Amino acid sequence: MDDDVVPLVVAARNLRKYYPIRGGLFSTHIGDVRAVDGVSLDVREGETVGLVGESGCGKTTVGRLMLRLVDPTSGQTFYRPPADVEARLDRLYDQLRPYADSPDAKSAPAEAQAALGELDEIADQYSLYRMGPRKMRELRGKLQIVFQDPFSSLSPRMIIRDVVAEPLEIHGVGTRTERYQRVAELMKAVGLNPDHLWRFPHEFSGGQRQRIGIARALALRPEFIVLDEPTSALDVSVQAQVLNILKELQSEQRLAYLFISHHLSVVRAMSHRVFVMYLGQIVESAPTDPLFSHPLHPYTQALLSAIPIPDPTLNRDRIMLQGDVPSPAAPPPGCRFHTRCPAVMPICSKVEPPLIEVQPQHRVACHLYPNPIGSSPTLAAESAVAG
Amino acid sequence: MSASSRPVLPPEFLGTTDQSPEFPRDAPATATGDSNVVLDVRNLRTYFFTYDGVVKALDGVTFKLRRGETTGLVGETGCGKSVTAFSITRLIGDPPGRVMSGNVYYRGIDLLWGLDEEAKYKPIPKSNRVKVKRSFRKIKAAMERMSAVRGSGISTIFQEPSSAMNPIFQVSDQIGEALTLHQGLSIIDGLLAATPDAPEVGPAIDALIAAAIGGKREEVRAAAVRLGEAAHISSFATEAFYIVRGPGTAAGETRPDLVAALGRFRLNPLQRAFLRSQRRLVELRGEEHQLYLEEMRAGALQRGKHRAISARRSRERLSHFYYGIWGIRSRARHPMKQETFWRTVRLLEGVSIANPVQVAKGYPHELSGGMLQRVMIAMALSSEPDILIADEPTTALDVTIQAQILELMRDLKTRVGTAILLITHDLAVIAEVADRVCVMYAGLIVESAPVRELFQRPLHPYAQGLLASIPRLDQPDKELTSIPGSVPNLITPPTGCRFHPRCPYAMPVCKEQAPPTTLEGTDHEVACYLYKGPVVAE
Amino acid sequence: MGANTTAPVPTGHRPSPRWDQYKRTWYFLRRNTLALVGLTVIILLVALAIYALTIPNSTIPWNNLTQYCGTNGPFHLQGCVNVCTYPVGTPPPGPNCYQTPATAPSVVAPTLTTSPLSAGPLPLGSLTISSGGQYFFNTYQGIVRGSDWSLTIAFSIVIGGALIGLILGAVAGFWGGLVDEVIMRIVDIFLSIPQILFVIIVVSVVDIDIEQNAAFAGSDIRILILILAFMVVWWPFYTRIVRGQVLVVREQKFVEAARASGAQRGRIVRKHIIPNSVYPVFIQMSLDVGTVPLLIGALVFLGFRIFPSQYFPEWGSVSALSATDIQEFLQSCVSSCVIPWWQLFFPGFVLFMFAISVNFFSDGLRDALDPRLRR
Amino acid sequence: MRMWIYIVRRLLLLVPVIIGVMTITFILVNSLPINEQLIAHFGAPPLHQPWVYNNPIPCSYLTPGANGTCQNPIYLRDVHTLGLDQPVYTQWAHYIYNSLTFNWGTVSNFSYAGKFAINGLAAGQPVTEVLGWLLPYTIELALLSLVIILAVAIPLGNLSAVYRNRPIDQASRVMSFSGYALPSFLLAAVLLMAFVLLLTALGGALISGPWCPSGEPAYLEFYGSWPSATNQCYGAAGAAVNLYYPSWLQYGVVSHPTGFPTADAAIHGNWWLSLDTLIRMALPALVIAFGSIALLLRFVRNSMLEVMNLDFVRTARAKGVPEKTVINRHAGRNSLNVTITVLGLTFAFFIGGFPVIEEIFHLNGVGLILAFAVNASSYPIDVALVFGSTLLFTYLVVIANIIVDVLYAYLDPRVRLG
Repeated sequence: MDDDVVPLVVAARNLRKYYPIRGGLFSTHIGDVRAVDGVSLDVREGETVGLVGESGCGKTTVGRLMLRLVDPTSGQTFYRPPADVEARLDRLYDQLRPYADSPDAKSAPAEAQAALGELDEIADQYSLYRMGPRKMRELRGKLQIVFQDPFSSLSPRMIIRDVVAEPLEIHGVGTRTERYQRVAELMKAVGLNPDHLWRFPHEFSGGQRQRIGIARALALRPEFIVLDEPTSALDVSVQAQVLNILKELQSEQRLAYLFISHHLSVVRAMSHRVFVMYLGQIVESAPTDPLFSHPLHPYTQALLSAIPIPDPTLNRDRIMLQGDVPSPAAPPPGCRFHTRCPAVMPICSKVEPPLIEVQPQHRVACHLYPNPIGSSPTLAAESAVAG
Repeated sequence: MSASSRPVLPPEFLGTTDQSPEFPRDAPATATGDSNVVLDVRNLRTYFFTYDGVVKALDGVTFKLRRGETTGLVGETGCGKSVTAFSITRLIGDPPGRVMSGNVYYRGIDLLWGLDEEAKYKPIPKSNRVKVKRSFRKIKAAMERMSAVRGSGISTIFQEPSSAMNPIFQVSDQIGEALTLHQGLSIIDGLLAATPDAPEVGPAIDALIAAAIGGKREEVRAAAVRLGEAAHISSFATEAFYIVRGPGTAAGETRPDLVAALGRFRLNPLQRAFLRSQRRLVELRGEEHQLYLEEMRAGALQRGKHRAISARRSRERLSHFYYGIWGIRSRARHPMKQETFWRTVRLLEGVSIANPVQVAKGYPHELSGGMLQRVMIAMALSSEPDILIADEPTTALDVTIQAQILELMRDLKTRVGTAILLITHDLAVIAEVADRVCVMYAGLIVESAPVRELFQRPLHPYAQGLLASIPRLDQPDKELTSIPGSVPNLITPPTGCRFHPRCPYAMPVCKEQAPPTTLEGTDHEVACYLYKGPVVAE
Repeated sequence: MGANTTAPVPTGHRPSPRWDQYKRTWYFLRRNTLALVGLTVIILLVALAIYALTIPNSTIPWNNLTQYCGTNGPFHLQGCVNVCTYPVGTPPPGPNCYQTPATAPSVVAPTLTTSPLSAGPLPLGSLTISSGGQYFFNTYQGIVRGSDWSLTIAFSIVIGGALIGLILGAVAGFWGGLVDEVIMRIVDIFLSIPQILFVIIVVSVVDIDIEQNAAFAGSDIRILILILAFMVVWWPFYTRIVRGQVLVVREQKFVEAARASGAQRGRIVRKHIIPNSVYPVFIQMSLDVGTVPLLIGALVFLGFRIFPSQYFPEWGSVSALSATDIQEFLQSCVSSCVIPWWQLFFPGFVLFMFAISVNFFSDGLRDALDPRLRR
Repeated sequence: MRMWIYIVRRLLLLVPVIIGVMTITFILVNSLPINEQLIAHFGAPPLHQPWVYNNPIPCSYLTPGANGTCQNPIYLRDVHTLGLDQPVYTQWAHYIYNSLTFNWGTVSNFSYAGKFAINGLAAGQPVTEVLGWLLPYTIELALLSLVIILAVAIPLGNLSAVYRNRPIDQASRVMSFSGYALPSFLLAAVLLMAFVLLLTALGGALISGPWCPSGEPAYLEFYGSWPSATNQCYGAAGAAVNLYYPSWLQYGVVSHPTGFPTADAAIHGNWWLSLDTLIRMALPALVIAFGSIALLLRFVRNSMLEVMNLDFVRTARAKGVPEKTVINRHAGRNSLNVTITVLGLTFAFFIGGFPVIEEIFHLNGVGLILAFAVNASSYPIDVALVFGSTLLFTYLVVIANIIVDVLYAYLDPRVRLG
């Protein structure tokens, strides 16, 4: 497949981020909010990876982890590992899967030590979290982010020119005039009038602000941009403008996007591959079309059937999920979805299903699909959902 | 299981809201015209007077709500959807906002009667600001008049459920407040008429306990209802049901609890006296509301009657004074609180909440968004309103929760038959639940049509652009188009047709004057010069 | 269009966007009458202070402080002029001589004539200490000469306190964690001691120390110490305000964006945190400038004889002195009273005008800077 | 349950605060010359005047020191007893221990307070005891003015929020600003003057009461916390008639059994006297309240304005709740939390007003003796008293903050239930 030739930009492996809960009399550590719990995803050059899930499922945290805006509890994010290293990584993580719960080298059993050692040296070379401050600062230019809220993402006391020029200043790119020239280019690139440069953010509409945000992200010619719900605060009529700009830029500059959104139809329109998250874990990942045409995981199916479709003529029978998402502070045992799952089985509440590749490129973590590539899991899925 | 498996509203509430024959529920909005129309809004104008100038948020909005029909109001941010919703019952903050002119006909009454006397406007020279001189006394009076309609006839649910509930009161208190406001009479009468010691109560209890031991949920429910009928108070059915479903069911140790629960209907003299005086106050409020409605219909104040009522009320208050003393009040109120609590629980069941008792006892910050939105809906429907205004009810919720809420609303539409005004920016939601759509742009309704009609052949360029710009799950490789430019600022809106700066078909005439609303086909109104149908309104 | 096509640097520089913002603020301020009144009064008082600076010290001292020229007083006043009293009718022997009025209680009502004082008129009347005694001050001189010192002290205290508070608050809010804990605990400690009492203990300790070793002695050093004491009292308030602001700003997305493009902490604090959290500090400062003289007045009233120097009083102290002895007048008020209302009124009025106009101004400022009005 | 955890945690947070306050005072005290520290602790040494405390004396019976002269043995003994010859941290430990055990030194015999406060009975007494005599009066005064503050600030604030930018709002704004701007001593003096003149005009020259049958100057109606007993009444011939305080009113200051003047007078059936104490408190309480009202009013108004813009208020209106109920029940209860918090924050400012007020009205409270202690026109400052009363006031502030926190938790379920 062509994935082998297209090089990786960033690859996250077994990311975990726990936020401690303090409580009790002396505000001692009484538990963890498992925002992200063992997420692996990789983004290749020039492709858009969609990350969908309901609010509080940890998708935003994944994005911030992959830019090292927060440091993970465990796990690594590798920046541009070569193909051979990628292969080694896959092998190592397959070896280490049984010990996934003991991420640090000490507690792992002897047979895993070798693998862990090898992993460590790879990490020292490629992992974002092992990089020194200087190297990290240089990388910052390559890894950028566009935020959801266009109203708090621009400093109200800076004029647009300074906002967009700030990354350039930080990295000391060129002289002042060169910087402002670049700013003007960027403004053109995102389709804004250059004489907006002297205005303050509050003089712009949401869509314009979002484009300014994009311009700021582009300033340092990045390779990878995390788009954190870039359009969910915008109106549909403006949303399309922003999305199209993003697509254009990608085709021009071969950018890699991580497109985080809860809006599945936008994700479908934007991305090449999609990861579905539930309570801090990836439950299904596949190229866009297979995922949307026949989703495997019951949650994905429910999610898709829950999306309202702007067409009054068709009426579908939907899978109605009962109740709310459980709190990530106390995730249910076994499969985290079993409390709401329409196709729940006794095993679900005990064993946590692994994420296995049941079709080429199509991974799913569900007990309905115990068997890897070869057999026909979709039928099993249909029957299970129906019954 | 799906939301439709439970009764939506408890039977004993149907048609029990306190109201009088002069203004019957099935009265048409306007004396003349379609008797099916419950709300008739005619060129409503709402302006906001800010430092930067006069924001003409609504500039002549006209639409109708029909009985048992869901009308969707769709548009972009700042097009005035929510302002419309709030202007109908005058929930606009005043200052800075003001409903300037227009008529809202409801049960043959013009709700906005007397707007003109409320304020005088004086433009400030060489600035686009206007000096507003309000007569606060008149505005206060108008607000009081509105309280005759709010909640009881037209109730509203809001966008952000977690902030729309009062954080420091329990859910039961907040719904109970609405109940006492709109069903005070039936509650009090029910309490006074309860017969806890009737001979048939004993056997009913035995039957219930028998059913409770190993019985199915439905059987227990039926037995509880019978018990409630035996005691002549239906809310007791709910209480009894939850008592026997509680711990100790298997051994049937719940008899003492049931008997104790029955105890709350044995009113002591203090409580009876309290209830009676409470009843008198409620009656007075009812009369006052009737008077308000009467005024709004006749279009004339009746000061004499008001004086009479307020005099009686002050007398009542005087006699009611002792119940305000702390210890006494809590004691005297107890049965009433219990009653409202269990009615609340019943209502929460109605919106398919799995554990209504805990929810009723809980505080808003302990409940999830979806749960709170259900509570809000229950509260809004507690008074059996004719009209439910839902302002972006699902925007703050997740997709799966949104699906649940929409399901619930579809249900309510079929069962309760209230007219719903659904306000949203999401055309997909409209397509799911609405029967009619009104498309708003920059404070005006540019197109209104039955939902299928609109989605199949949108007429107004804006509606077309809007539909074209939605990414479709079912049409992945659809080219995403967008409407150029952005929403105009409403302080100095574009001349003529407000859409012309963004319109692909803009003609010279569009800049001169605003297009009239024309009728295309049977039921499809549009305001655009591209269409030459018969003119409905200027 | 592409990012690599070169666009010309747009011409037509606007003067400065910030200037527009100031104009906007001024526009909102202008709408507020009270704020304008406050502003004018402040300007007038500042003008008065500047005028006072031009008065040479060698002219009539504002008061006659012989009574404080003891050895066991709290503040040893340097260079006391020796009072000279002389019988009625005779010409004054020197410029510093007042005539002793014959009748007690010796109070002099506002008068523009030189009589009964040959040493210049008393337009605002006399300020009499110890109603029986013969020492009285020229209120007019006191107020005029008070102005510059009052303003200097007030502003230096507030600015100093605000600077400390700004820095510590920004550090506590942005770094968080242990630093935050420590700083805020210290702030709690300071805030739980009532302001004025804290100043009292500091000043009295300092006072005793000064008394012990003469190296400190000297009016200016005393004032310096007073100012320092007030600063020490004041910073916690600002720290708390700034920290609260910073905690809000820190969570804003634009800060994270700056971090995402590799800005270091120093830059973020400098460029983003501070500019977005100073306005409340300005408002608080403008409020506090008005309160400082009141507190100094309270100190003087409680018996600390704090005079910057023999020549320069300070508004707070003048009005406090005027209030100290009102009781004695009242005690003697059995049948016919001579109540020196003027000695309460004029200094008090100046003090009051200063404080209240500062308040009006800061209130107007708050409204003008309120984003809810801006949008 | 959570609420208890919350309260206990607050109480634990108290410990560092109190220790810190003591450390600050320790630093200040330590910077004093040793003499003053000794005097502060022992009032004054027997047989010695303070200024000769550490004079070297000729070595007739003593072993000479380094410079050939001998230190005064009492001085050395006292230095040793206080541990002033030990390293700083030991001194710190001593100091903290003493402060915590209310061993706050002794009132100096030479200070103004020692000579004149409480008819000169305070001299040589332990500071704690003296403060103990005076505390109840201050507490009663504080409670009275707190009542006034709450009774005025909350309704007025709500009103000015409801009628925003209308006359009542403007009036309350001006009032609050003048509260900021009027120094309490000036306000007190002016009010005192006005009332005395008024009373003199009404009641003629002399006002007679059951305590002082033949009348006394109007001023004395406002002077002191009790009617002045001795030689202030003018007999028929104008000669001073000496009346003395009853047995339960020691030194005319300390009343028994409770120490709260009004309560005690009532207990001993002296109704007019208990009323009189209240009347004497009214004016000072008003003056103290005025400043705090000014502070509180704006906060109440602003928080009320914010609350009234929140969604749930709109919900209540949409429910059809009458406007009055919306304001009092829905908005009022929510803004009350803010009010309480602000009250806690401004309590220190509130307490700080007491010395001035108690001095000007000559009320026998802690503030008065503090004012006496620093009244230093011709007397040494009484260090022990100053620090003691400051500590006491600080304790009051801290306790008040605790109470506020508990109230807050009680009012707001989000805090109570976490």
